[in-house]
Amino acid sequence: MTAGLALDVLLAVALPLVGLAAVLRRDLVQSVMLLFSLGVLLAIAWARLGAPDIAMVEAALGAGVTGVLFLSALARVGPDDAAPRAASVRVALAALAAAAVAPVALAVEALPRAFEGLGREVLARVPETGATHPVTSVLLDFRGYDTLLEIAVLLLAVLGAWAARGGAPSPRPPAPGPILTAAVRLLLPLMVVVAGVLLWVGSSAPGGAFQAGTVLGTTLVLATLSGGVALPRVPPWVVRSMLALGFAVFLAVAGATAASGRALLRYPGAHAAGLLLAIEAALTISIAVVVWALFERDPEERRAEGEAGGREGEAA
Amino acid sequence: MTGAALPLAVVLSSAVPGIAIFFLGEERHLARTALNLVGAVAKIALLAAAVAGVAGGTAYEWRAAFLPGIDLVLRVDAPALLFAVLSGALWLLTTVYAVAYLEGAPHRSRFFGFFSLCVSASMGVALAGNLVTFLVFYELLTLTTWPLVVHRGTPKALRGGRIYLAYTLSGSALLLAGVAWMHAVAGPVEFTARGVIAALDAPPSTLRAIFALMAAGIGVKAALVPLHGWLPEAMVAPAPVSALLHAVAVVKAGAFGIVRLVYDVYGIESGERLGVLAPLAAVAGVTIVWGSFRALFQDDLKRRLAYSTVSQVSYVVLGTAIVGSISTVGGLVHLVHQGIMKITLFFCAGNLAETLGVHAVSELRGAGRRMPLTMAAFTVAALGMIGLPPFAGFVSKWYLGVGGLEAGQGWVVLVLAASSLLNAAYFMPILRAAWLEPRVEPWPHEVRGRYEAALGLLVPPLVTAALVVLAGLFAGSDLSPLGWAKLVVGREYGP
Amino acid sequence: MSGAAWAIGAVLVPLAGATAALVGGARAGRWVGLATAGASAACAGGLASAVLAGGTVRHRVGGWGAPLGIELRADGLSALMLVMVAAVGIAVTVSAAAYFGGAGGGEEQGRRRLLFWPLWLFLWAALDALFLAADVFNVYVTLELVGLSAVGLVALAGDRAALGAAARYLVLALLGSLAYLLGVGLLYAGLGTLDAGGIRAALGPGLLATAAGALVLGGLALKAALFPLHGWLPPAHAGAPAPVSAALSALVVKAAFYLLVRFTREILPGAALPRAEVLLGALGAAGIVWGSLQALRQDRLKGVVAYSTVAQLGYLFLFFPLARDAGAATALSGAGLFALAHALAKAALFLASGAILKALPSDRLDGLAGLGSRMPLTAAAVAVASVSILALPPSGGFAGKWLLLSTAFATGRWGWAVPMLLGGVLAAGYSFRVLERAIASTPGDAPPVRAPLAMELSALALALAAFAVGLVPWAPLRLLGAGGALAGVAP
Amino acid sequence: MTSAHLFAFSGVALLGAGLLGVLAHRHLVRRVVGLNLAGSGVFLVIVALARRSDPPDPVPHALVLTGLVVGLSATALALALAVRLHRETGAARVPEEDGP
Repeated sequence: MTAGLALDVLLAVALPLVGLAAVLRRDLVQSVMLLFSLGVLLAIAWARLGAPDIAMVEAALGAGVTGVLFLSALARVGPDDAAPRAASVRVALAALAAAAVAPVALAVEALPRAFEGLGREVLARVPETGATHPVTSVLLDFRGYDTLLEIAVLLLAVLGAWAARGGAPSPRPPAPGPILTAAVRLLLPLMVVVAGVLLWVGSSAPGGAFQAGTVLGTTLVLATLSGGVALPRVPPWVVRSMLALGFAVFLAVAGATAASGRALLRYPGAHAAGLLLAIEAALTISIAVVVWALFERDPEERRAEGEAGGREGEAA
Repeated sequence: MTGAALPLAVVLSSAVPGIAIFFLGEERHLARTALNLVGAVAKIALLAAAVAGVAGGTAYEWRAAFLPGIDLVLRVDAPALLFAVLSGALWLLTTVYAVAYLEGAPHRSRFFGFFSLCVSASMGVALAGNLVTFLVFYELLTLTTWPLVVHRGTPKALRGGRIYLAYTLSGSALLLAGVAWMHAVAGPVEFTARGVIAALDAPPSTLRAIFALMAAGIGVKAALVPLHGWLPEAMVAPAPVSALLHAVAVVKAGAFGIVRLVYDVYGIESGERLGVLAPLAAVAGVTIVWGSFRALFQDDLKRRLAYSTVSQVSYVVLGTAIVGSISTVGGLVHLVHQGIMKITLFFCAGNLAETLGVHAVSELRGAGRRMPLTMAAFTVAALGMIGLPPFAGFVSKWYLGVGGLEAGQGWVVLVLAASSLLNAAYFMPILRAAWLEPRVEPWPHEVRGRYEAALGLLVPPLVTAALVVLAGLFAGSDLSPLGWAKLVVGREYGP
Repeated sequence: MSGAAWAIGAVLVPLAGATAALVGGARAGRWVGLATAGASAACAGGLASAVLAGGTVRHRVGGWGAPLGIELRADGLSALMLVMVAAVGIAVTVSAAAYFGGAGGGEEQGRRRLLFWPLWLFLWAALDALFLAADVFNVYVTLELVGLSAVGLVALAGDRAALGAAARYLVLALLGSLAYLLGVGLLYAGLGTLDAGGIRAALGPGLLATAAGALVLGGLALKAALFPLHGWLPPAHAGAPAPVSAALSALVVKAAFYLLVRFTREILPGAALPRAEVLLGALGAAGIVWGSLQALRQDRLKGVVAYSTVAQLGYLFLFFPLARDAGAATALSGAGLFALAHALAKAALFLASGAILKALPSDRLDGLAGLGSRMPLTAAAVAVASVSILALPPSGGFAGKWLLLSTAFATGRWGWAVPMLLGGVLAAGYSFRVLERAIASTPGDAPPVRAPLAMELSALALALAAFAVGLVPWAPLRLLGAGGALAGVAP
Repeated sequence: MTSAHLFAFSGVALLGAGLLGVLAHRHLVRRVVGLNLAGSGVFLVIVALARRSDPPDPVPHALVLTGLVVGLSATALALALAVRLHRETGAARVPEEDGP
């Protein structure tokens, strides 16, 4: 217990410090690296706070997707050569930031030390939902509407990224060395299995579509990056359809529930579990494709490339 | 025609043709002219019906829900008709004139479209039954006249338009503030004889402030010194537009607005009690003298006429601001008299420019022999402006002077005398040059082989000049402007 | 169909449309867009009539009900906002169908054709969802939907200015939503509910209310481009493709303002942030002046229109100081009408500039000489819309401004009338700078030019609608008042 | 001091660091780093405060999971913008000056 508390104190102190370091580092690559390590620390913190679901997502993101996103961006953006601001300015800004968050700290301090929230009520009514894991119940049933819209946000990330890329195909990040290639070859099947398990247990234990999807997606990305595994070339509309699949299924369920005269997203008791699993499965695929699409060229780009006779090497 | 439909029809009789004209092709001259004239004639017929009705004591009112607690109200009452009949009649003549004047000019659809809308707006100002309705049409008037002022689209015209807007829209802001404030104090203010203020228990200071805001806002269009700067600048507009601005719509709307404000919002007694009338009268007096004085130094004929307007319109304001029925009669009747006299002058100025290319007073030598009819009309109007009997202007000045004495305000007579001398001083040289001095050099841009101006340009000024004479000779009859003004004043002061 | 069904449709239909447009691709997008626009507008109309008939419409998503579940709520204000989205949305869709339509244009154009429709329909859905949300975390999600789709749309323009603007917009929007999210998190940590009504009931004045309130209002003010946090707006709105600018300037900024109204008037206790309303009002007043002055300095039509938005938003922010105690009802009516009229007029102006950009090489003001005879329909749209922006009677802008003004005088806060009146004069300055170009005589002979009729007509229709609002202001006001526009406030 | 509040304060501090990152830099990627830090700080506050009951309240967990996904989306979009900005302007800077 005391050991636990000691660990908590250590984490609580380390987190802001690592964050500050990430902000202050001159070298952009280093500060991104620090961001990842913060992710790892956070994953531990989530675990300490009894939030294994978040811990898993944090791991999948911080170590996986976000990491690769930042790295591939850095490979194309180049260093931050802006002259550092005068010390006085930086101090002033630091003071400003501190002043901005100080009241929040006060408000937090004022909060009671023990507070139920909705925990008990949620636990009491989980059996009425299609899932047995409370967090999943909240995500897909109590607040399923939020999750539906959240998936739309995820799709928007892809659409926005495609809109932003525009112009000529982006230069690819340098292909990684043979070690990674070999590693990916080994990891690939394993990660697919992991994704499947995560998806399956999601309804009863920590895990679920998002974790599974990100794992699968990261796998796809690594596969493409390493070039060790040639992915089949699919026409753009297939990519877009797979992107939309999860959201479409979720939306269809929503529409059906609403049309059936019941409340929006009120699953019929008997089929609730089945419906949730279907949604989760579809989402897993789409999320994986989303993650992959965030790195891959978008359909227009690929078509242009195809027309250009694949001037730029697609797969090794 | 039922009581509700008539006022609406008066406004629409020019609005509908106006909007239709926008959709006519640029080349559809006949259709356009027909639309214009039909609208103008219809309007006069409607107004005639209204005159008969109102004289017989009928009330015409149209209402529609507008803002919370506020209706749009068009009401035909005696003062409204005074202004409406003037605008309606002069609009018909101005239309005839404009058709002839703009023959072959570009963008005629746009011109006549806004021309008609402009008159609809001033009809709305005339018939407005409450403050908000007045505000609505007052602003529409600003909007619809701007395209006419800048019609030529030259940098000079655009500059004139900018100045016009700078003044009028600043005035709008003040008026809006005044109306909104008044609404907060008194609720929706219906125009009613003897005003609505007496009933209120609002602090006098507030009422004075509101009066100041509204008077200043309206004073811009009435061209009260020092808010008159836009009027000479707006002279860049084509002659028919100048006629419209000075005699039919804008300036008149301002003067009429002052009348409404003093009589039908504040009421003459409350106005006097609050002590807001004396300052207004003072401003009017200053404007009268200053305008005439500035007119002396203008060589550009239209600019001289513009300053003359600045001066003459304030006769109306002066008559309004002096307590006493006689001066009020003088002010109201001058609303009409100034209209017909000034429009005559602008028509003639337009003819001179059109036929001879003459724009400056210094170029007028011998114009009388070259264009006798035009200059005859001009002369009649000019003498009227000076105030010689038996012309219309004499009647106005007579009532104003007597009214001033009746109200124990002797200075009014001095102002009138000074103004009349100045009028003479800036009109007489024109007449002398035109009639007595021989022409030696050729005209700037003479249209050869034409005796006088084109018919369409000639008839309107002759008609209005005739009106100037008739209004003076038959001032005694009940249907004369004077007779009508007495009717109005009778209802305002009444037993 | 019940009111709730219409409400659900207002969210699900555009979502479905967006998905279909994404899968269907560039070729199908236009038709999907037009069909979706019609259906979504129908849902908004159905909802509005339901609210008019039966007052506030509620729906418990998933049948759980607050605090466990999420609720949708449509009162008069929400319904009015949905109608606003629908009216502007249809015009934007029709105009965009022509703007992005046509084959060819190379890869860049193909990309726009592909991406515009899903992005735009997602934005539409997000706005509807936001105006219907009664759960403060659900609001957070809808805010992010709005923000990301808007950024994507701005980026579609693809030129330096637009990309820089998009980046700026994104950073500020994210900062804003983080502040908002933290505020919501604190509220939940203190009260154990995310339902707006629940919070209103449970939250008393105190440190929690103040801190959470400050975070929420600050975040939203950032998104609403309140002066001096407005910097991102003009480049974004001026740089985006014209139909996008119309949607952003007319609708997106209103979303944040709407939430500010909800939080200050409904959710947060009055005592939580005593001076907040005055501060918001003062910054609004500053925005009126600053935005107008900047608009006067622009040399491109879209620049003028974009800065005019900064100024016009200022008027809306005067709502907060005016709406205290006695003024609440009239001020709300005024703000509602003003928001509606501004949305219609501003969208009209941007769609008109879109038409101009299709027909002429650029939208530089000095290139617009003689527009009145070269593009009569578009010039008419600009003129009519400007009248409403100028708030001259009897336009919609006037009706809103009048109600705000009379609130100021009626409650004795006439100081707030000054910026409104000054703003009117300044607005005349920048509007007539544009309008006089339309009448200005052209140096050589400038032949008439053609833009797609759909673009010119959609702009004109919106402009006329903005004007019409001023002729029958009681119609939107009836909707606004239905079922008590705000808890405790019935115009 | 309970661990719940301990981590909550830690989250507030992390938020401050992230805010500084956004304020202090103009390079878009740096600002995104800052936003990620700030986001993590906010999430940490929310989840930490859920720990004040045993078992912890699952609702905030769900909220933060949603928040994480939203954050990922925003990050992806921002980084794509940074890449494009760099290609167009040679620097992934966020412009400061107003006006088009």
